[in-house]
Amino acid sequence: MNRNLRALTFVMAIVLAVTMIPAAVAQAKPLKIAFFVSDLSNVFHQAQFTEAKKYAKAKYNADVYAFDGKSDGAVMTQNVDQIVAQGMDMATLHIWDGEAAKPGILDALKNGVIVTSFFSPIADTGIPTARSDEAGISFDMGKQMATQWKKAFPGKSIVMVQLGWPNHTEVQSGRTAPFVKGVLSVDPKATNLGCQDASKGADAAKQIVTDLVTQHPEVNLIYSESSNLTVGVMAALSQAGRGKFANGKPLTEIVCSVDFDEVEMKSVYDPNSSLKLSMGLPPVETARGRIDLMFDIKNGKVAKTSQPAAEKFYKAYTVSFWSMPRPEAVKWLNTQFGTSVK
Amino acid sequence: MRTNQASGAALPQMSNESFLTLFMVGVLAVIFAIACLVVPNFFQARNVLNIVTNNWFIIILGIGVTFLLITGNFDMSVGGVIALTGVLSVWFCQGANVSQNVLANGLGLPYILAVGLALLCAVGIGAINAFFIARLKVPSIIITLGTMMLARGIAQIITHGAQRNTSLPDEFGLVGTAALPGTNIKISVLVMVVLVLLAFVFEKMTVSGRRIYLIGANSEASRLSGVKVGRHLASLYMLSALLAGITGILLASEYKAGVSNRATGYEFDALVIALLGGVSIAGGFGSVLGMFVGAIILSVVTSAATGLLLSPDWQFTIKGVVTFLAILAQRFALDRRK
Amino acid sequence: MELTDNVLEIRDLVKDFPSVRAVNNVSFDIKRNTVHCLVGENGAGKSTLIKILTGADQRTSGNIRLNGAEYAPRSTKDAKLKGISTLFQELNVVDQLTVEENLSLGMEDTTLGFLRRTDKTKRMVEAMNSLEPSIKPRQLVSSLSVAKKQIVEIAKAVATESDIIIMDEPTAAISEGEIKRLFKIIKGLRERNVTVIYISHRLDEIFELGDYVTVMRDGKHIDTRPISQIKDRGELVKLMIGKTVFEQYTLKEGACKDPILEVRGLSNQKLNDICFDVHPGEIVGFYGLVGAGKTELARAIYGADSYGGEIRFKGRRLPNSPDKVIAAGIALVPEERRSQGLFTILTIRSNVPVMNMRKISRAGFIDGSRERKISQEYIEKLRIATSSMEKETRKLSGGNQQKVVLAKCLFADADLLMLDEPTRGIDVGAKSEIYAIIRRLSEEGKAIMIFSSELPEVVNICDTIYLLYDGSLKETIRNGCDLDSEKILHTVTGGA
Amino acid sequence: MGPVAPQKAAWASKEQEGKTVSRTSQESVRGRLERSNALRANIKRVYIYVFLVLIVAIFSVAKLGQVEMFGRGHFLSPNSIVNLLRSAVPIMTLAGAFTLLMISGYIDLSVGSAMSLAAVVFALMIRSGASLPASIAGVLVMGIALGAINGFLVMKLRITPVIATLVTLNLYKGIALLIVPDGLSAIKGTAEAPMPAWINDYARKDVLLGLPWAFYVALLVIAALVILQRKTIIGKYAAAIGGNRTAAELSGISAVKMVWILYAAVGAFAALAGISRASYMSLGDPLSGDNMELDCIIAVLLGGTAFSGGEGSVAKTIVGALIIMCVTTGLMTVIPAYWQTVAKASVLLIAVILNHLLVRVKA
Repeated sequence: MNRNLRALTFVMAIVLAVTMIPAAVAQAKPLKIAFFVSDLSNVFHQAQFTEAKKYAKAKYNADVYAFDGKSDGAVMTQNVDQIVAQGMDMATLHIWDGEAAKPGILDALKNGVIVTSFFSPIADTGIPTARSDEAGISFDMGKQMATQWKKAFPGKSIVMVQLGWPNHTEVQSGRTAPFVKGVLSVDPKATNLGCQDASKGADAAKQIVTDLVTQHPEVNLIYSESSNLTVGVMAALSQAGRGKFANGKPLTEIVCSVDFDEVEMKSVYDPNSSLKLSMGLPPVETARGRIDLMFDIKNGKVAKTSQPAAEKFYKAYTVSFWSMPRPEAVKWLNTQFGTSVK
Repeated sequence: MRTNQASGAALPQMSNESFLTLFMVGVLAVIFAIACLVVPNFFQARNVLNIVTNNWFIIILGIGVTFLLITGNFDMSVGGVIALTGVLSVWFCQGANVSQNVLANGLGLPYILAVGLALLCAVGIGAINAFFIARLKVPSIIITLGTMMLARGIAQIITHGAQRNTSLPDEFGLVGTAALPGTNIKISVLVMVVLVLLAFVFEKMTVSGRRIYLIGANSEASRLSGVKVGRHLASLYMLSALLAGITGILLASEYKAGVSNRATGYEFDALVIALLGGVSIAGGFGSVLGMFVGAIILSVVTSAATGLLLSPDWQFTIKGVVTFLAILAQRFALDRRK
Repeated sequence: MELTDNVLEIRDLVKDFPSVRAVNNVSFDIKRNTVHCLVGENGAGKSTLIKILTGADQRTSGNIRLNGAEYAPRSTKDAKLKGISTLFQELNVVDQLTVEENLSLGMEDTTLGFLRRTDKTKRMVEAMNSLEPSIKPRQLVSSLSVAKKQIVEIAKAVATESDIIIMDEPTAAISEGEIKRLFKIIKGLRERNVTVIYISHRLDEIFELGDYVTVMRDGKHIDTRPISQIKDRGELVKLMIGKTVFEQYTLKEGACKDPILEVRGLSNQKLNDICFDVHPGEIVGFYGLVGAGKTELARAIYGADSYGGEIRFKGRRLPNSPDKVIAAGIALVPEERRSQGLFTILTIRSNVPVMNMRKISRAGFIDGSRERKISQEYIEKLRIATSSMEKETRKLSGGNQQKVVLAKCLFADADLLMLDEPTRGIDVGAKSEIYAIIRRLSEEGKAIMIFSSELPEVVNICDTIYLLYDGSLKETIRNGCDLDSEKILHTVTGGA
Repeated sequence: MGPVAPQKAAWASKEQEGKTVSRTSQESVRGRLERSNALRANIKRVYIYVFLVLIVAIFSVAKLGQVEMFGRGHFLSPNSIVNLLRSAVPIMTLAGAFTLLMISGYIDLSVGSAMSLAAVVFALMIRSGASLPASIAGVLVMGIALGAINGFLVMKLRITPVIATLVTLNLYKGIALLIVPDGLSAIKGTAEAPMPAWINDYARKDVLLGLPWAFYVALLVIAALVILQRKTIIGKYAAAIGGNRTAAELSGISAVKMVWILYAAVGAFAALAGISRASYMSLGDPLSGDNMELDCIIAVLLGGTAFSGGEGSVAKTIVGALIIMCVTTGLMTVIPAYWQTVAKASVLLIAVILNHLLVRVKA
């Protein structure tokens, strides 16, 4: 016991020694911004964060830190509580369970942190929200696909399926539901097989589509709700001998995706591939918008909180074989992702 | 299944291993029959083929995991190794200084060299496992969970937590997507079939294969009978990592991307199919063939659940329940036999 | 009820194992408040009898009465509750607990589950310290030597308030001083209304300590007598080993060859400066009691344990790892066949060729037909009783299991074969078959080392016998010349 | 055969020499061993604290250029400490009971899933109008049942602990997922069935020094566990079973019963962790306990509990749990998020190596 006590004293001594180290005199400290992303492993969020970091440093001399939610509600909630603990001055949230995070947000507001939300408004906290108009694009894609299918096969009824996150409220309201609405707006009799869970990634998506096209070969409109799932979907289709277009005309199905990127670019404008549309989420625009919104509050242009909460929409794009010419898409991609596609 | 019939002929003297494999084949038949009755369009050649080919990656992993399980050890690092080798193969291959995007730049090595180096790194992870388990005698489950995190962590650092998928040479996507001439069967599936056959031959017909069983049956007796237990375990860990590495290369090639969170949870899937196939951690017991049967069982269940358009929660739970029941059934079947 | 004179009455006790009748119709009484010694060669049935008394094994038939009441314990715990506690041979202390905690383990005084320090613990500590004052109650058991661990265990059994304490070779691993103190305690127990059943191979102890002695041989009860009625050690030894066993050995004459194995100054934690030679065609026996260092010697030569000193085999220094030793031409039949020799869940066919896979394989591939042929050959050669070579070895009887282990070692084509307790727990028929095999091998020119704690076995087949005591070689005997069983027993039981 | 008699004479003299030599060498070896054991024991006693101090020290100076000492955002600022302790509640609760199980030589990989299931059931009960005590009691009973199932599989059916609990890991998680209705990611307030706001009083509301009830409850049960381990027969029997099961059973201890109880206890603690997680988040997330088993193992190993059982300390496990929390939260703004996995893996590997070097004291 005595030895434990001695050990403890030793420990305390070191703690004291450490805390006695004179703090380096702080110079003009840059502002610190907590940049939440639901999952850093997603390309779009990755690019968003990279841009935000660059942009905030250049324009506002602010440091941006990624608060990675790891697709885990609990982590996101804990991250909200970290805003104050880590000494952030501003935070732009991207969380799934607003209700859970509310106490943390109120606490941050109380501590003078500027808090905004991205993607979804948060309960009754009244903080401004920056979001992309995903629902509009999803509806548009559904509508375009249904129209093109009916044009090619007027007699064949539409059977659609979605792959993504069926249990996720925001994906549901921003992607799955409006897409279905868009299809039904063209063909009210279309069958919907529902949203399949591909949250595990490309391999899961591939397996599901392989099984689906074997057991439900009638499927003809497929919404792959994320670019990393799309690779799996297309792989499965090609394995089943599908996934093809005949010179711009559908054969067996039409596929659309989200997060238009360099890889999808090739397929969408390939007249022989059935991947024909993608929701272009612009990381650069979104990241800048999220940063700017916070500084708008700081400069008094936007209220810190308001009822109902202020919402600012960022444009998302329907990248489509039919409605967006290729050069335009190339330009868009190169600006948004810093790529050099020709 | 052919061999099962062979051992079935010698019914009175059937070993527990063949008994269990046969038992699980029976379970498979029952589940398949139920699926055919319940799921529309389930009973067709195309679908049966899917069931076998869908899980090629888990089956390749299962080979190494099965061998180790027979010796009484776990390998939970395989999922991490897949992610790591995939990411490495991409990074090595990406063009050097081609873009201002950090994630688009790599080392610009030729594909073959990139693959070779990535596989070498995979074997390195296996060597870390081997060192801790065979030399320091640390329980395998803990150390391989650690190296799983380590491998995945390195992959995350290289990809900044996301993936690398740009500025890749065309030949990168070749191995993963090419099909056998005249069919839809991918090279990956062929690799799986070849590896399973090789593993079966290795396990049943070679001296090294026999030693896996000896170590599992009685590691002390093996040592006293002149088996170099430590060295053998070490090479099995490296083999398992190599197989995971090959899987990682194939998956990266198929999707033309090195994703840091690829294959999350595959180590559990590989373990589950081995258990379903009657491989026993008590050691000295089980076979690659059994693992294959286990994989098919799980594949049938998954495929049927997709066909029924069940909610993901049900799919997960059904898989959980099936494994639970299968493990219980095996235990009772074996107890009854004694 | 008036307590009877006999605390324990055993009547017609029988215990059958699949291949042997270990206890054969045994009947005798144990008088209250005495020290009752139980003696007999290894395999005489003592251990089985004890196991039945302590509830670790169940009898086949027969009757035991404890204090006049029917006694049939279902478990060790049950036996303890009924008043019989046991001091087992294996070390049954928990290394990670302190001495005090070990003493009270399972008998704690508690309030609502909280441990209390009561007089009971104090008494136990006192009992222990009267045996060995140097052990501190707060010390971790892992820091104690084997002997001191044994003392802790003894103290624990002594401190239990039981009618009967069974002690199975309590002095096998402890020093002289400790033994003296233990005896004092045991003698004190008599006054505390405790009966002690005492098992030991050291006959002096029996004369010093015992009131009564029961002799067993081959599972049968031979005699129970007050010690005072036994003249000397010689008489006891005669009772124990019978008379017939020494006559089979026929003197061998061989040409003097260079030694195949030379051991010089072999020492490690258990062994003390051991030197000897073994020649081709010679059968060498190492005889000693449990704990004398036989197994340790075999394992050191085999490279399974580390050692100091030098071992040369065929003139070359022997490497220190089993695989290389096997490659050099030595094979070992280990002491614990189930845990060290046999792959119990594998078939006979997969067990036999294990030590020499090269012989049944080509380029790393196993030649299945050759494997089967060889397995069949050995099944016939060693007359292993089985319905098929595909039978799992755990389903075989002890004797047949041992034959499989033997087959495994024979197949290794070794020039030197070491056998550690080759016939332990094996019935008489199988025993003589194994002896015949050993003799045949020696005639083929192989060198053979037998490590045994059964004197008849050693005397029966060995040309040279080394006596081991406490890790040291005590004496060398050329069989057929100066054999005196009483003197041998005297030496290995620690007599000077 | 060999000339036996002369050799015997030669041995006699040799024996004398050898004995004296080996005696002294044996003694010096023993002395060295004792000294190294003593050193090892001393290091073992304090290393976990030193480890914690080092980590705290590193994180304290890591951002000195950016933040003031003890200022907002500093690792040792009051807010940061409160936050760290608050988020450490579930892992501390889980790892505490987990230690006892590991001491007895067994493992439970299903703790995380049991915790998730408890969180879901707790949220469901609160939302459907049950009172707080009733919900807590109900969930605890369920937790005990979940643990008892593990105990049954392991102790009665004798399925290897790793495998049995791996299977129940999937099973419990599956049930938790099933309870949550389709289209929702968790049991949370909806328009028709709102979640009472007081649900997060337990794990959020400041009762003392900025910390909520959940923290003090966790502290209390951990204290109880520490006492249980050190002062009661449960702790002692767990160590005895883990150290030498045969010896324990021969001493009349029923290992089956004992370990079964420990499994049930781990279940109960998982339930408690689930309750505080659900209250903290105001919802029941069926994935909230994912990967918790890994953190538990790291904490327990860091705390110096032997892999094979027999020894360990609940108190040190708690320090281990704090170290993990320090690493996860302390690293957040110091290094990029994607370095975290490697950091955690390194901590685990360090724990394993330390464990290897320190736990085995040679006799």
